[in-house]
Amino acid sequence: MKKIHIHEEYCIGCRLCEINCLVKHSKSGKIIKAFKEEFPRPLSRVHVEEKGYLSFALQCRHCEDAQCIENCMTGAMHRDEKNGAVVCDETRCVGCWMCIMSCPFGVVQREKKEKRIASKCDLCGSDGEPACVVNCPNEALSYE
Amino acid sequence: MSNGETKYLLIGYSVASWWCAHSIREGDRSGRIVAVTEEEGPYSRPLITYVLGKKTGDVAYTGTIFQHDEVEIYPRKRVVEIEPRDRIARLSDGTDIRFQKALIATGGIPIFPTIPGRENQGIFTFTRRSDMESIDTFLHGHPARNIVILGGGFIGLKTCEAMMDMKKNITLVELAPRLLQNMLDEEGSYYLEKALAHSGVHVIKEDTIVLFETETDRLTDVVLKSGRRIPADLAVVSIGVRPNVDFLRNSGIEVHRGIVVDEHQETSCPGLYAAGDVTETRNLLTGERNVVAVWPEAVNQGRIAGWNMTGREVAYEGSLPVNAVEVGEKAMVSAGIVNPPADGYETIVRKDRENYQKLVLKDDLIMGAVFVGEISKSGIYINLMRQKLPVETFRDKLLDPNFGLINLPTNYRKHIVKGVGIEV
Amino acid sequence: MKVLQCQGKHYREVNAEVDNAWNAGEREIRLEGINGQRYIGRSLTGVGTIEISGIPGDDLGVFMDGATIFVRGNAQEGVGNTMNSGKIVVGGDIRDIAGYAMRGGKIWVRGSVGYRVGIHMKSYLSDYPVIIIGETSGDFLGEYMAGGLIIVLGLNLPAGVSPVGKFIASGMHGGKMFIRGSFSPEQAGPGIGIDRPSDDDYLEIISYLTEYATDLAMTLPPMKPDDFVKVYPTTTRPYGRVYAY
Amino acid sequence: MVKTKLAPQLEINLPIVFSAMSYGSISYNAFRSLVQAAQEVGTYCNSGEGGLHPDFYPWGKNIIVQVASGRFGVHPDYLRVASAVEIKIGQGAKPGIGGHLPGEKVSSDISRTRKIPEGSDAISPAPHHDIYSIEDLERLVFAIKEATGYEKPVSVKIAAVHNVAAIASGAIRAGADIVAIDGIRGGTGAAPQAIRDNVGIPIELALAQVDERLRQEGIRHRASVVIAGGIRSSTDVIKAIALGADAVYIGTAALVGLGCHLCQKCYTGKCNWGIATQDPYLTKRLNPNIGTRRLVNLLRAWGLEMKEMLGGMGVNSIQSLRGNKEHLRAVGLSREEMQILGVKLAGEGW
Repeated sequence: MKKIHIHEEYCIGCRLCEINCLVKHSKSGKIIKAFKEEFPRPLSRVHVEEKGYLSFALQCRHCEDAQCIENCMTGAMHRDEKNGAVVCDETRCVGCWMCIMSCPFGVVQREKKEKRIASKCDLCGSDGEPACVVNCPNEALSYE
Repeated sequence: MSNGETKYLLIGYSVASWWCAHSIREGDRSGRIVAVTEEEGPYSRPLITYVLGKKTGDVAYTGTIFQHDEVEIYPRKRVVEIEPRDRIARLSDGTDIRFQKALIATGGIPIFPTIPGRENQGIFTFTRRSDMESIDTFLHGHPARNIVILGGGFIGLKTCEAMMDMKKNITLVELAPRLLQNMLDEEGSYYLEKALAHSGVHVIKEDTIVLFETETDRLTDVVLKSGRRIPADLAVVSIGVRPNVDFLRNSGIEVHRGIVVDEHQETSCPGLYAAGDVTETRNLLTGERNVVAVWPEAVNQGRIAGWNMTGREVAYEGSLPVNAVEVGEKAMVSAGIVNPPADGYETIVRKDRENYQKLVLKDDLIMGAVFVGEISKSGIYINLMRQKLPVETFRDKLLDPNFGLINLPTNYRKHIVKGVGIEV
Repeated sequence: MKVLQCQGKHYREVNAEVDNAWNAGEREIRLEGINGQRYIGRSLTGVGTIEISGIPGDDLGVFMDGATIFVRGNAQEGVGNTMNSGKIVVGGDIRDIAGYAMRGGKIWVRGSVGYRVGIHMKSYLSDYPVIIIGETSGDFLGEYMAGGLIIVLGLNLPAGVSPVGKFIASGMHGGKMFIRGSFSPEQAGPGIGIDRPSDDDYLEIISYLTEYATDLAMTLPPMKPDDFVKVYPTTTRPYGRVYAY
Repeated sequence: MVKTKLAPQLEINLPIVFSAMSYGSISYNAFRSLVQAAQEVGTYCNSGEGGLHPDFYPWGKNIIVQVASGRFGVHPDYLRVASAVEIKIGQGAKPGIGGHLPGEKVSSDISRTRKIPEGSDAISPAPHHDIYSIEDLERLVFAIKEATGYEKPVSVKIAAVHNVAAIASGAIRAGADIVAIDGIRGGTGAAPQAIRDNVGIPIELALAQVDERLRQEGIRHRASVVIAGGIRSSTDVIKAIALGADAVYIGTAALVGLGCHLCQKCYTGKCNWGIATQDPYLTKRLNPNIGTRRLVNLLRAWGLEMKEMLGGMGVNSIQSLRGNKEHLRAVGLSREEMQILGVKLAGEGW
């Protein structure tokens, strides 16, 4: 199974990953529209953490024994058979936040769409490389 | 229905049993697993409030864990007696099941105090699908306008949340000076009460129901201890649950508040295991033995029991009370010791108009956490608590808005969870 | 003890023989009849001793890493060139550029040394090169010194004669130097500080001198802190204004 | 099969070698890009005079290490791990000026590599104070040969000045297996401008002189000649080889490949591109894997262009071009220049 690998030594904290993730998960898929016209604004599922010169982009690690899957009470949080990603089935999610509470990386967020759901990295579905990896200008993220 | 081939018997079939079966199947692909449940079949119990509130369509658990587990389910049956020495379980229909190993995961039963008038219509507890269905039917049959919920605990609040969108007058009655008394402190409760008030829920604290007033068997009012009278068409009593252990009375299995288990989730009778809300386990942080009735611990205990039943020795690290809830758009996460005794503990608080965050520290370890409002990072702190990582090096960064994995010691951050390739 | 006869042999031969013996595990080697062969003890790694009778040639102990060399008489130029660690004990005099770019280790000289001794000496954490000169030194002692320690004892000198030459410590930007006897500021290069040794300094001097006297089997005259002058750099960037724009 | 015992040699797939840029003057990531690219292309990377960070020891087969007047990082392992050792006498950009790494760039890693205290200047003065004659140079050359068991070629790098031919001859007689000559256009981040722009001579003239002199003395075969300083394109490589070089060193061109914009602010230690800096905020801007790809691209492109040009000349191997001045013709040069270069005017036949 492929994973997103973080190379913190090359992350320059430009946050292009955040922007591209947001656009990728917006309705329009257009950068200006995603930021200016979509309400509520779509959420980025990757976040750059910074401390001094150290920075890295953190998204769901798609753990092998994912606590969020075990602790999901509806079964919405499940492992995608195809790419091994831990993904949230938005139709089943009721927003109980068991996943947020159990994620040791703090990468699950609340999102309010038609109803409240847990929002997290889905490895951009199955369309090849995730947007954050493709758009990282310094290859600080890799998908392998 | 006596059958000598049953290798594993699961008494009660909810989350602890599911994960137990899942763990068993990791070590034993073929041994026959039988699950006895009082219900129609497996479903996710916490979902009942969401279904009632039409937040989701049904209570089914759609996780993938059942797919390969091959469990034979005996529905609508109850185990009435266990003979631990002979490894026989007697069912409510009179049949016996002979087993090799068994898991007792019968969960909790709601506490219903003897309040006069409680036998009348319109008064419910709310822990099972059948409760949900009865309330739903009741609501359809009667145009109930006024709802009273007794108990501002977890179930009470979730019931509240479920009924909020029904345009009813809801009153929440809580005996303690705060809501969620085990999970919140007074200040955190204040944020929650504000959100509830905003959603039109009336909260009455430090009071309780002493009388259900009825008219032709129908609830009309409740009378509180303080003497207040509140009109009510429907009352939900949710002041807590206690372990469902009555059927073990003559079995010889040691029961304290819950079933006493060792770190392998084994009871005092070898071969008999217990997991979930029915067990009494050692607290991860304090070492005290108590019943921690939360979903994640039921999962953990079920898994541990399953592994040990198939011979893979795995020790349970201890239970950590954790819970999350969202009421009136106010999310909340709590874990560990949130109302510490005075000595030796230190608290860090960070708050603004919408958010309240509190950490309880002792000897450089995080012992408790409360998050109201912004909760995304709560998992990081809870994991620190589980891993018992000293916070010395990043103490000043705790609760910083930008706090994240990056503040943690490099070695820890790079190998934060079990499993391959999760390094940061 | 392995004894190698070196009379009339080319240095390649001598060094190869030393290498073979060393690699065979021999850790005490005596070289007899040395007469100007170069590079003796070059890049010897590990602890052990080499005794030399005769006069070794240039670059004695070049790149050496750990061994100890005893020379009874004099040695020529470049003793301990770019030495990593180890010790070279010379009973007589040596000539120029001893201890060039030494990164660690010790050089004890009983007699005098030539020009540019101890230049480019470096130090890093526990690597700390030390040179002790019994009598006198030529000019440019400790030029460009970036670390380590040089002690000049000025033994057997008439009073009032300085044991060191001119341009001492020019371009020095690390380490320290102690000179026993008369020393005037004009003898030092620019940007150099001159002072009396502190109590800690003197303890350090004494500890090294004890080892020096033991290794050379000599008795040192009585000394006191005031006999010494401490020479030290006042900047870590002596040429900052020259090279930077 | 050659029966003669050959002096140790270096084998390169392309007559282009990365010239000496020390870890210290350039960043860890920049250096890593260079060694990785050298390995991938099958050429060498020169460590410069700042020692070799232990992380780079595994790439030793593709590294030439330098011994300069400061002797930074020189120890037995350093000499053993490399493929060749170069004694730096002079540098084209600043003949007569030593190397000087400002204290600002001496970070903890660099101080460990160079064995000097953190934050203090790393000074390599102009002369090796133990070398005042060809005989002294010979002593150092053989000290290195002794230390490396005569298995590795020893190179001597000198700056191109007017008497370079005599110096090169001396260096070869002192035992050098490679003579590297660095011309006036050599790049540098830290040299006084007056020196950088005025001292030294163009490398073509120096090379032609050296080649000529060595041939006359009959010692051209005893050493390879590598030139550096102002190699900016594949045509420069072709010209250099036709004028008698065995290979060229590229420094600035490689850095431009890595992203250098020639802003000439290397001495400030604040290189925007993460190349000539040790500031951790800046160094991480250069991902060595990307850097390696760019460098490999550069070398591969030059290689292909050179093959095209060789094809155009009708020469089937680069070796046949070496010193073959008949393939060159001059345009717009004075007679004296052509005479020194040994190149005929365009239009003149064989």
